Amino acid sequence: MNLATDPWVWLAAILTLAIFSFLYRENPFYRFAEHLYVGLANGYAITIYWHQVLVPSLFTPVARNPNIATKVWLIAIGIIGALYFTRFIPRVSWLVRIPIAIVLGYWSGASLPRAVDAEIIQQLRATVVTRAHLAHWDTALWAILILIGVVATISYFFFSAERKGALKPISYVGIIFIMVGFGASFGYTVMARISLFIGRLQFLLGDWLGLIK
Amino acid sequence: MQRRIPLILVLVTGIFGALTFFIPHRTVQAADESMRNDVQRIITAFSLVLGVGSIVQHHLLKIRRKAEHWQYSYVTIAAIAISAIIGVFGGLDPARPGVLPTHIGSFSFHIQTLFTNMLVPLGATMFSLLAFFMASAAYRAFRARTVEATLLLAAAFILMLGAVPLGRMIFGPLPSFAEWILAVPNTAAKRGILFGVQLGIFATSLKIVLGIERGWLGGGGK
Amino acid sequence: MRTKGSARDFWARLQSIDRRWIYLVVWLVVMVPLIFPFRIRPKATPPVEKLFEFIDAMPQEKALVLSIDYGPDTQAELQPMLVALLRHAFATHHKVGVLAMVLTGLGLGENALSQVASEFNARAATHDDSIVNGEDYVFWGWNTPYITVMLGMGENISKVFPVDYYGAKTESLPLMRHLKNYADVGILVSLASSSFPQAWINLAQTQFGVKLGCGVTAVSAADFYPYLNSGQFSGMLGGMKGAAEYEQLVEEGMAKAGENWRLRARGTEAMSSQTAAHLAIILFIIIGNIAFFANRRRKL
Amino acid sequence: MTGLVMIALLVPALGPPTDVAARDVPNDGGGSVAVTWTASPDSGIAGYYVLRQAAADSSWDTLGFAGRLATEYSDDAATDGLKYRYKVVAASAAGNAESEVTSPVTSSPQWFNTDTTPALVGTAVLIAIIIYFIRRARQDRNLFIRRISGLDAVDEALGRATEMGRATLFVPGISGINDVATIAALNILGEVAKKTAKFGTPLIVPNADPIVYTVAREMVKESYTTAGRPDAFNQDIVFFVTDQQFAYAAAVDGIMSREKPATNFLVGMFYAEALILAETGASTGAIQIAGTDAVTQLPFFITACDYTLIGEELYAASAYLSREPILLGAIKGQDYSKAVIVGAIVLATLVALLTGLPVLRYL
Repeated sequence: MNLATDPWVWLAAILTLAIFSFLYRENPFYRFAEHLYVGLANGYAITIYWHQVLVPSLFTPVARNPNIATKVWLIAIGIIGALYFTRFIPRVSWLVRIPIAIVLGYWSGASLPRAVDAEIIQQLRATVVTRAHLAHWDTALWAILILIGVVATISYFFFSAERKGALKPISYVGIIFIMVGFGASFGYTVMARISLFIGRLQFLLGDWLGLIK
Repeated sequence: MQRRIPLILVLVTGIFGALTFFIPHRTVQAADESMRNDVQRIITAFSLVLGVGSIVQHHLLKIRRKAEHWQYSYVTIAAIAISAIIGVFGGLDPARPGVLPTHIGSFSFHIQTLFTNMLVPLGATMFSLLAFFMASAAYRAFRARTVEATLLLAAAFILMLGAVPLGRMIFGPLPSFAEWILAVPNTAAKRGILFGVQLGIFATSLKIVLGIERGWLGGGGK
Repeated sequence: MRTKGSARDFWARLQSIDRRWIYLVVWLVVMVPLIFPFRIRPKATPPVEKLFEFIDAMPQEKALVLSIDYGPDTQAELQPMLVALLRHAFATHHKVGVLAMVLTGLGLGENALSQVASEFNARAATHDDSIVNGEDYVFWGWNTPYITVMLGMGENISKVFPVDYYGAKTESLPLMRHLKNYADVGILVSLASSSFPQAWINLAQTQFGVKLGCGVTAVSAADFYPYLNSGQFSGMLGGMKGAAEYEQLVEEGMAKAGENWRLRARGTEAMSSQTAAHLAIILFIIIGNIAFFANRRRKL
Repeated sequence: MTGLVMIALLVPALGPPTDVAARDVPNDGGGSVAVTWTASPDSGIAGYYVLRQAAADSSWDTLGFAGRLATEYSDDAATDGLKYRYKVVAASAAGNAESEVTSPVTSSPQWFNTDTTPALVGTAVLIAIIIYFIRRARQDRNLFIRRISGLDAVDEALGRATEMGRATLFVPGISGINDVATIAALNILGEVAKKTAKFGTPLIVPNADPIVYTVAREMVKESYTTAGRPDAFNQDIVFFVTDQQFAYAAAVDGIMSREKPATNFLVGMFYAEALILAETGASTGAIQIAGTDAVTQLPFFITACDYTLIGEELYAASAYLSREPILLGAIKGQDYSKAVIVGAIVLATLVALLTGLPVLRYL
């Protein structure tokens, strides 16, 4: 046994145990760690936004950049950002919608062609069966199976008609694919999650207690 | 006006965001870059002030009302204040110290030290709780109640068994079968779901840009 | 009658068992093998074997370059790979260059290098056997942007990393005389938690033809199989399992050379925990279903 | 004799790269020239130096170094409109070999990226379909959309919370307002808040994004006003916690186990914290309704929650709950877009298999 002497290792170990204690039940140690965690996370976020956004992208260029147009542009953005504070002033609180509109509008618009290009067209191309797939029986069979699975899964999400007639068996095939896929994803992820716990135990037993080297 | 100005803004910025995808010209791309790097980042940074204001207010209210466990609210407020002061005034990069000293002798309390020794272990431990939660979720939910549930269970079972040496011992081709499930039925299902999701994203984005979807204005579609 | 009733109770209670018993079992089956390691000897899968054999058969003058493209959050899976690869290179007397693409990976590289170097030096009798910084290995450190690093290393590594991690002038290190650029690299292995291996293919391999291998987390392994099948990767380690298999091969290789050191193999140990945990969860599912059907039959 | 061989080895006639050509990079913002060449026949070379000469200038600048397998180099430092000439030098330890000089070339920016033509067509088609159905919905108010299983559960779950006199917890995901799942979640929150206001059950809405927090707060306030209970709205209902994933999960876990809400809604965009929240909620005995388009997290919601809205069902649910005809029209438009996609896949497959045409090139 070879206990750690660094006070920070001790603190990290205590916090680790406090979180694990939640598995038994909610308790004062967990509650303390939880409140501390939330506070630190916010303090760290303030630090990051200050040093990595506000100072380099706003304050420094406004103070140092010789280009007047750039200065005015950045100050304007700063004012738009500051409109968030109007939420506390009831009469003009609607102004808070302006920065929200700029964020929301831009990203919504940007996602239109990108959803089509990067997702829909790419996935469509990947699903089409071509003669290249027919070279081997297995690639051919699996490509056809994927095509059937994709079509069936899509039809499971068809809302315009009741699941009757032809739609019923097709969407049932869809849910079968979905369930097998979900089960596989679940099983596949187990290993990685256990690795995370092993990592924490290696910290507790190794770095802190020195039980394992 | 309270609605029209925001709606005009989503339309204009939305059209701009969509068009930049098709136009490679330097002028347009430079404007797009400024939109992403300056406008969006700075606006987001300001929004954090709202968030921090909200959580501080939330806990002050608890303290004032002496709500249950109100004492812990002091922990959060103090942690925000202390770490923000250390971070903002002590600097983010240990090589470029700020105005506030961040160590006493060899004992460091730099924001990166707090990050590495408190935030990282707290986060890693929360994350690792999943090992336990996966076990208990599997125990409760993986019951062969219906055909669908049985398939879910069987697929998970095969994947888990395929990942450990025992799986190969029980049945040689098991790991390859597990890979096949991931590569074929799993891919088909995910792709099928994603088509719908992407169309939903497309339709919703379009409705936002055109001002049809107005929930974000706060309250109803008036 | 009574016994039958209690049996029923047993299944009913088992079906709705307090989840904390499950947590306790998971905790124990993971922890016990870490403290009292029992070794499951995993049989190496082809991707792992290929990487091992490639490095084993590499000409003596060619170096192994390891790129640390991960941070502390995925070190449980990837750090054992780094250690095993270093041991393999040192045991087969290959020179090693280490760099980091992820800034937080620097400390991990330093840990692994000093650990493995001291393992070898503790047993070294002569200068030739010992592992010396600057002669047997070099730790170049970190630089950015990655495109510049990956391309620049094809021209002159010392130019990309003017000083090494320890602050020494890279060019002045004896090892660097024989390690000028990719032409002197036998294989470069990218240990990554993100898509860095693809970047290595796109930049270093397509332009300079350098041989590549990769070590990735279990979750992302499926994304890299296509590159393995196409031969762009000469081998691949996936997750804790891949690390364990590699450790096993290294140990066997060293034993063949008469060196039975029984070094700590974190991947193999973790694999025991991993296996035990998987089996526990599988058993839970089986027990849960038995209880479910036993209960249902009672109701019918 | 050996001396002569030595000299011959030392001064080999290194083959230079041939067919060196330079052209403006198409579909770009300008400032780039692509230089291509055929590799030197000598395998012993280390790589190629690419050199450039501006028309007005007589000196050659070395632009950069490309690996021995490279046959192209992109000069990204060209000034649009200026004429440049290029040459490529094969370099080896033994010496260098220069290629011929290219004819002059200028770089220029383009206004349309022709590579994005399929995306442009696809975007236009989808916009047309969706707008058509939205317009139809304005006229015909009885567009049929089937009931979505899991939605009945909303009323049932809220009723249970009222009966038990316990709170309802609504987690709107951990992503930002630009995520469509978040928008859908906020719409559902609006409807849920109307009901909790009506029934008088406490509502808790912790947020992981400051902008989502602002919007959520306005939506809930509005819902309470609509339900005729503006007095019941207070500062404590909607609050921000933190934007850090696991700190947020720790806080919500704490809320779940201390307040013991009867009903949990986990709706929106989720990452690895999904199962942390869902399992903790299950352990407190709450009824849980989940909905997300995060495909990677769906398996965990399906196993740990009572009802799960899968992917698109989340968007459909938000339209269905609001009963807004325009929103229903958009769902209809999405349905027909799906039909178009299925049709395109089947058609392309048939054409590819029957005719052997390289269909993928046109998609």
